[in-house]
Amino acid sequence: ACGGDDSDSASSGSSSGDAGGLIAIITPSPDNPFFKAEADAAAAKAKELGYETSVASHDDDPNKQSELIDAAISRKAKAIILDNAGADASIGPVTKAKDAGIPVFLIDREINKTGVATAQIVSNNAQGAQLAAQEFVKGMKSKGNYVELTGKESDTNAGVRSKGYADVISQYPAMKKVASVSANWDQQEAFTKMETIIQKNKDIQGVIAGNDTMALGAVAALKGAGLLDKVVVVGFDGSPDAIAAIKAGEMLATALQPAALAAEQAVEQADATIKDGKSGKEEKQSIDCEIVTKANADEFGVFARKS
Amino acid sequence: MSTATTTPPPTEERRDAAASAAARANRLRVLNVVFEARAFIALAVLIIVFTLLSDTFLTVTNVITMTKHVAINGILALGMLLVILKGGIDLSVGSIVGLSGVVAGELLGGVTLFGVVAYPPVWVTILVAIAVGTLVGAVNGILVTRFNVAPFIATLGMLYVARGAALLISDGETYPNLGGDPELGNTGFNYLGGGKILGIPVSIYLLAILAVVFTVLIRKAPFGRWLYATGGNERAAELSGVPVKRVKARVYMISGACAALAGLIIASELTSAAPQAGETFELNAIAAVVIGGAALSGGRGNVRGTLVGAFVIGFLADGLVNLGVSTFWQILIKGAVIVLAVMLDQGQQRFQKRGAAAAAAAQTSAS
Amino acid sequence: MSTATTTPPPTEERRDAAASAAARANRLRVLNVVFEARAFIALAVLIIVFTLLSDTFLTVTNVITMTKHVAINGILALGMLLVILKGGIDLSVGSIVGLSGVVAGELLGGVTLFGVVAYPPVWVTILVAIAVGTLVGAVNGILVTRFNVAPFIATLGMLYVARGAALLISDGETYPNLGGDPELGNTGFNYLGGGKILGIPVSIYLLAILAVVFTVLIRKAPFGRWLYATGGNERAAELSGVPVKRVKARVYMISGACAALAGLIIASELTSAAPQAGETFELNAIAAVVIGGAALSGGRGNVRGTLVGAFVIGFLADGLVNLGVSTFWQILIKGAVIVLAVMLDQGQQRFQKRGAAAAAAAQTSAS
Amino acid sequence: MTVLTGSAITKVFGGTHALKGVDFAAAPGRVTALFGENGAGKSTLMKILAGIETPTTGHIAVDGEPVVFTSARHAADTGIVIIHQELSLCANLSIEDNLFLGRERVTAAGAVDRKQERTAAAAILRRLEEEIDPRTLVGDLRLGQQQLVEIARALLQDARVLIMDEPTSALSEPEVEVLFRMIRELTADGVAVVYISHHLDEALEIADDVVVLRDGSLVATAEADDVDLGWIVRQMVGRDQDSLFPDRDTILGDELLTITDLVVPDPSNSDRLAIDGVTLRVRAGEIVGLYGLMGAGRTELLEALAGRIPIQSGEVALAGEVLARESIRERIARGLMLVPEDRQRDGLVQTMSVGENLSLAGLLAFARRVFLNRRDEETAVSRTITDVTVKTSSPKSPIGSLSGGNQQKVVIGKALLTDPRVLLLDEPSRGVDVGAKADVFALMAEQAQRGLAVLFTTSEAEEALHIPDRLLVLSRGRIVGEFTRGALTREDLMAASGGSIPSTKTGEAS
Ligand SMILES: Nc1ncnc2c1ncn2[C@@H]1O[C@H](COP(=O)(O)OP(=O)(O)OP(=O)(O)O)[C@@H](O)[C@H]1O
Ligand SMILES: Nc1ncnc2c1ncn2[C@@H]1O[C@H](COP(=O)(O)OP(=O)(O)OP(=O)(O)O)[C@@H](O)[C@H]1O
Ligand SMILES: O[C@@H]1[C@H](O)[C@H](O)CO[C@H]1O
Ligand SMILES: [Mg+2]
Ligand SMILES: [Mg+2]
Repeated sequence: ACGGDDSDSASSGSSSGDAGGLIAIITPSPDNPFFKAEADAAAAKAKELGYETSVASHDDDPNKQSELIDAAISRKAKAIILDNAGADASIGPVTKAKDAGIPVFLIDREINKTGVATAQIVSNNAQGAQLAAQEFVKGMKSKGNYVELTGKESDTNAGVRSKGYADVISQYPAMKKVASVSANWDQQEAFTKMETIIQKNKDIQGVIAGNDTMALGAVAALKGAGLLDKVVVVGFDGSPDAIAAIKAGEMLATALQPAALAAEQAVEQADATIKDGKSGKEEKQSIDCEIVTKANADEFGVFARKS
Repeated sequence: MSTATTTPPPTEERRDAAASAAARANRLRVLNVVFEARAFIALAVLIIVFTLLSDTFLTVTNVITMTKHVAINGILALGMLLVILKGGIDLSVGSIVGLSGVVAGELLGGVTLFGVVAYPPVWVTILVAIAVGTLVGAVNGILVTRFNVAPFIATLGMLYVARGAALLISDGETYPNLGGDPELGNTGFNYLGGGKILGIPVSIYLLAILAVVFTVLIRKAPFGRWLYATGGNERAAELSGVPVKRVKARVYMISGACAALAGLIIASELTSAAPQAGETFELNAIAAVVIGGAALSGGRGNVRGTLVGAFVIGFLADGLVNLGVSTFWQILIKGAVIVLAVMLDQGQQRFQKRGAAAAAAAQTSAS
Repeated sequence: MSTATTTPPPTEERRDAAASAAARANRLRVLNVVFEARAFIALAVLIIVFTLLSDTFLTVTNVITMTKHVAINGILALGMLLVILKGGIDLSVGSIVGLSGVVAGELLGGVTLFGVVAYPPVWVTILVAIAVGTLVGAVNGILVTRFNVAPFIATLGMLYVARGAALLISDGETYPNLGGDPELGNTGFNYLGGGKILGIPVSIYLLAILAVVFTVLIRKAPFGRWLYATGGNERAAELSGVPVKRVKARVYMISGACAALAGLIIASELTSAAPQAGETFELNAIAAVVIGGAALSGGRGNVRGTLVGAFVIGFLADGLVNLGVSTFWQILIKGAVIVLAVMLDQGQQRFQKRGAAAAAAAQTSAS
Repeated sequence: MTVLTGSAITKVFGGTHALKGVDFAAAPGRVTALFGENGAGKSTLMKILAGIETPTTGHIAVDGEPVVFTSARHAADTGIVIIHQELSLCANLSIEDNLFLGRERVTAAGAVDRKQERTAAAAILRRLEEEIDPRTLVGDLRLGQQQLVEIARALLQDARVLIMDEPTSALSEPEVEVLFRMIRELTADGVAVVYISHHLDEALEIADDVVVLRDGSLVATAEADDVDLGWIVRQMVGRDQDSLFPDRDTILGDELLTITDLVVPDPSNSDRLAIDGVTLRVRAGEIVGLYGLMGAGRTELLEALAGRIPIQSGEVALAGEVLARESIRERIARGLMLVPEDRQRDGLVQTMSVGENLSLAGLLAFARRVFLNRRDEETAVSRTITDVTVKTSSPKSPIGSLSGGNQQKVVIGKALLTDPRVLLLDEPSRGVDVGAKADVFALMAEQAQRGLAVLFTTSEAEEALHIPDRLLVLSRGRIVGEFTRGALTREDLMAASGGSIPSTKTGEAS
């Protein structure tokens, strides 16, 4: 039923508004609910707009990501929605898709190059980090020792957030960072490392983590050491698990990224690009984060404010 | 022309040789003890170095924390030890760790039976998760004993199958909040990884109990002797009436059960279960067993060595974190330690052999 | 009381037996060919199924793309084949993939010599990266031949050492923009992974060339016979004057070089090099070799089989992606395929043995 | 005149003095037979002369010129070639691959010249009267054929000195004949041959010169014509040999082992029957021997009885109870145990101690509920060590520290520890020296005296003639002859087993 479709993909949509075709959605592994929410939201939106979808994860392996993009090209996908596997390592594959005539819409993570992806829709990580850090400082009463758990080095978000935290906290000389380690966004790694750090330094009043899975790993470690009631923990993402922890008083706050929104916007822009040849938006777009605390925790659902 | 010449072998010389050979054998035996203690020495050196470099290393609480970390790999390594003793290898343990957590997560979240959601009590959950690990081990065992698939391949296949199963059951998602709900009567799961008795985490007791049970099993029960015999020479064991296939099947099942237990401890510690948990854990377990002096060819190794091996790996990792050494150095150093430990062991082997030869010589020339 | 009863062995019966044994041997030989083609058949089935289920599978461009993906694992698998033929295993190849990319990234970014930054031309970069891979292989070889460390352990150690080195050199970061800069005279690196000749990617040519070279090496050169002999019976090979140690050392070096080449191709394709690249690649390479009919115990296997094995794994993965099958199922199916392929192979082995025995019997009774 | 000489050769392995100053010479055109018990140092001496081991002290000279061999390859290039005691072939390679392994014939391009190799391989196999396709995998050959390949490989090397260390252990008598003819051709061409065999009469037949080693020292040299078997045995053991074959009174009891129409397929080739309708009975107190040529099916018969390989039809009964699908384990429990032919491969666990090996099969007798009672085990082990006269410093010694004969006694002791009613022994005297042989036979007699039924196999005519109460001759899986002790001659035996009657002078050792 789709005779003329094939020739269209390369010549950026001169065709009728005939919807249909494939949108490939590629994210890191789904063990972090954040990625799962992204993928689900994108797939739902794409189906709503009449597209076929394929969802796959690259597990933060750039080579696998490259192969998945090849597969999308082979299947003549109309667009790719991608949460990428490395700011540098993803430039090549994204370029490859572009050269094959497939527009790529990046979500969540940026790449270190402009002009290859049609859109890069990311949370305003700097703004979110500022909100989270401010809440953190407040929770620590502007003084004391704290630990920072940072994310994967290959992910620009890790650096941006870390810098955002530092920008705020450095204004409070009574706050002292006693340790900073990367736990690669991973819960168990955060748990083990936090346990080891606690042994080295029990005099800790706060933990600020680059995302919620690491924050939850730290919570488990602190709980085990009986320190949780003396230590404030702040994360980033606004995952349902973190929100539950906030309600339970185990975490202080998290900066919620509207992941579902970003994914939906990416699909909408993809749809526009497929139909009209242009997305109608700037390449770099950012969506503001919202701070979640015990006070407003009930207002939030799965990576989005409840409607 | 008969030219049959006959020389009697010299006798005094023989006695001398006997004496010197005996002395030599003795000397070698002493050195051998030193060597045998090699893994302990490595551990001691590690502890001394870290203690000198960091005053928070050798504190009671830190040792307890590190031991808790060791417990997970230690439990895996004990299961792996049995498999290696019989001359096999089990690459699937890491995946079983993930799978068992997922099974626990699934059950704690409630099972729907005939449209009703039932919340099994925690002990049922634990038993089922361990049973699932044992089952994966049983499949390994069947592949190895019935279908003659090489252990490396059979368990490599199951590495993927079990991981795939974990991902499929969980749909790739992490199970949160495994603490349970008093109203549903399924609380208590976090005790396994978070509970303490006399200030010492439950998982350490579990490791200690398993170590004792395994020591008794392989030293006191016929099963242990059968295991060493199977690993040493399968054909000879079989002809001596050793139930070789049963022994083999059994060790994979035990290894699977140990891995499942480790998976439960991790899930309990985090009060959440991720299907990816345990990736590459098999390598750490194998390394512990091998550093502990076991031979991959089977028939040689023991519980004590394996435990020391697990401590070497665990203390090394935590000590380096404590010192703030980068993860990158940690990885490199770990590789170097594995290779060095085994090189030392090779030295010891050659040494022991020479010692045995010397002892034999002493005996021969004396008799 | 002598009760000597003597029956001469019947002679017509003997002739009959010879004839029937010959017939049987023939029949078995035919069936054997079918079996030998088993891996091909598996591949063919895969291709047919995917073609029926997806109309974008069997297109020229898709086959080229998939073959390009196969090339990386194929190159690793060829190196692994040699190691496995000699009865070893190389777990370090995945780490060498990462290390070689990092070395290339470092060199393409310029080397500071006496305060001056020099930009080596691309061919120097490639040679140095391959040399580094060969060097890691040489260390594996030395550990195995000189220090008698079991291959599994030696290469497990190097898995960590090489990965640690890659992370340390790169400080954990990814090298971007490996395309080079015309002004610095170091462009052209992206040709390896991105270039095409007659519409076919360069990496496919590299795989083909290596396959031919390796086939010639192991079938025509004395080295090949030495390799099979070493894997089949090391002692016998040694006593026959085969330079066993040299053969062993050589295969690890070749495997290291292959892994380095694969690492370069990946870095070139991505025009960036991540130190984590290649994690768990060793498992895929081993799986390809084993699916291709090689025995992990050494002495059995060939290039053709290994290539088919690599295609089975690669086409399976890409085909499932193409069908939109979830990654989770992919993982599970891959495990099942590995186990099934090897189970089939066991069947074939038993079969071949019977065939050969029948042939030998026919010959003996006929003579 | 000598071509190869070793002077004052000593060799120390760790603490073992394998050789203590041995002088040895090989003369062109002559066959020198080297005799000695297990562990006397024969193989070690030959390995040194062939460049495989380096001597601790001492010198080697070729044509009077001193040489220091750097490798086996170096010695072979000098014309010194050795056929190893243990087969050193690669089962996964073809005959031709094995024949030229390590000394490939290459084309100008450096590739292996297969055509040339195949022609040469076919020619040498023809000379050995073994016409097999050179492309056949060695793993598919019978043991005897493999040994011939090993010999062929040595012959291909244009040796000036050819050392044969137990070349005939797996050969049939006709094959030995062919080998001897080849040896004579070689000596006629001026090649020096060194020949080692535990088949003393066979070695004496081919020898020109005789050299005897004992305990690492050279104890005697002579010309073969001047000595007889008795002299050789005396030199080897250092005293007059007590009778190898003790007399004993046989008191027969109930029938313990009953085999009726047993048919066993060959496990390595299901088209062939290894055992084709065998009926035999063994009574308590009786020793029954099974004689036959290589491949007659003796091993398969015993392995089928032990439960290792499946039977096709027929019946096996133990003291009247029929055994059907019982496992090896259950058969051992019922009192039927096999002492296997190849003790390294099937008999011993090298990673375990003497004591652990001894108790392995009877382990469950020491189990109290779930645990082993160590004291009981130790007691039983020490008793067995005394009973079967194993020479060891302690039950804790590694099994590898024992000599071959003592290892064999451990395997027998292990079987006895299971308290069997029927004892099966497959070639219990293979590869053990005269002294240990006598011990093994004495043990068998003792057990029969105690009321066990003993069934054993042998390839040695002397043993077949003197040990059993009853001897059965097996050929191609069938019993082709049955003799009572004292009622048969060597000639009967050869005729019955289908082999040719050897032209040896039958030197009686007893
Ligand atoms: N590689 C070795 N390491 C240690 N000891 C050895 C080694 N090779 C031989 N021996 C010892 O040297 C002695 C002589 O052994 P050798 O193999 O030469 O005896 P042999 O006369 O050939 O015996 P057999 O008749 O059983 O073949 C034995 O005590 C043996 O255990
Ligand atoms: N005619 C034959 N054709 C092919 N294979 C044979 C033949 N005869 C024997 N064989 C093989 O040779 C091997 C040795 O045979 P078997 O073990 O039955 O001999 P045996 O009487 O026990 O002699 P020994 O114990 O001296 O080896 C067997 O595995 C058998 O398959
Ligand atoms: O922004 C996302 C999320 O924070 C996630 O938790 C880890 O990966 C980052 O890229
Ligand atoms: Mg010898
Ligand atoms: Mg036999």
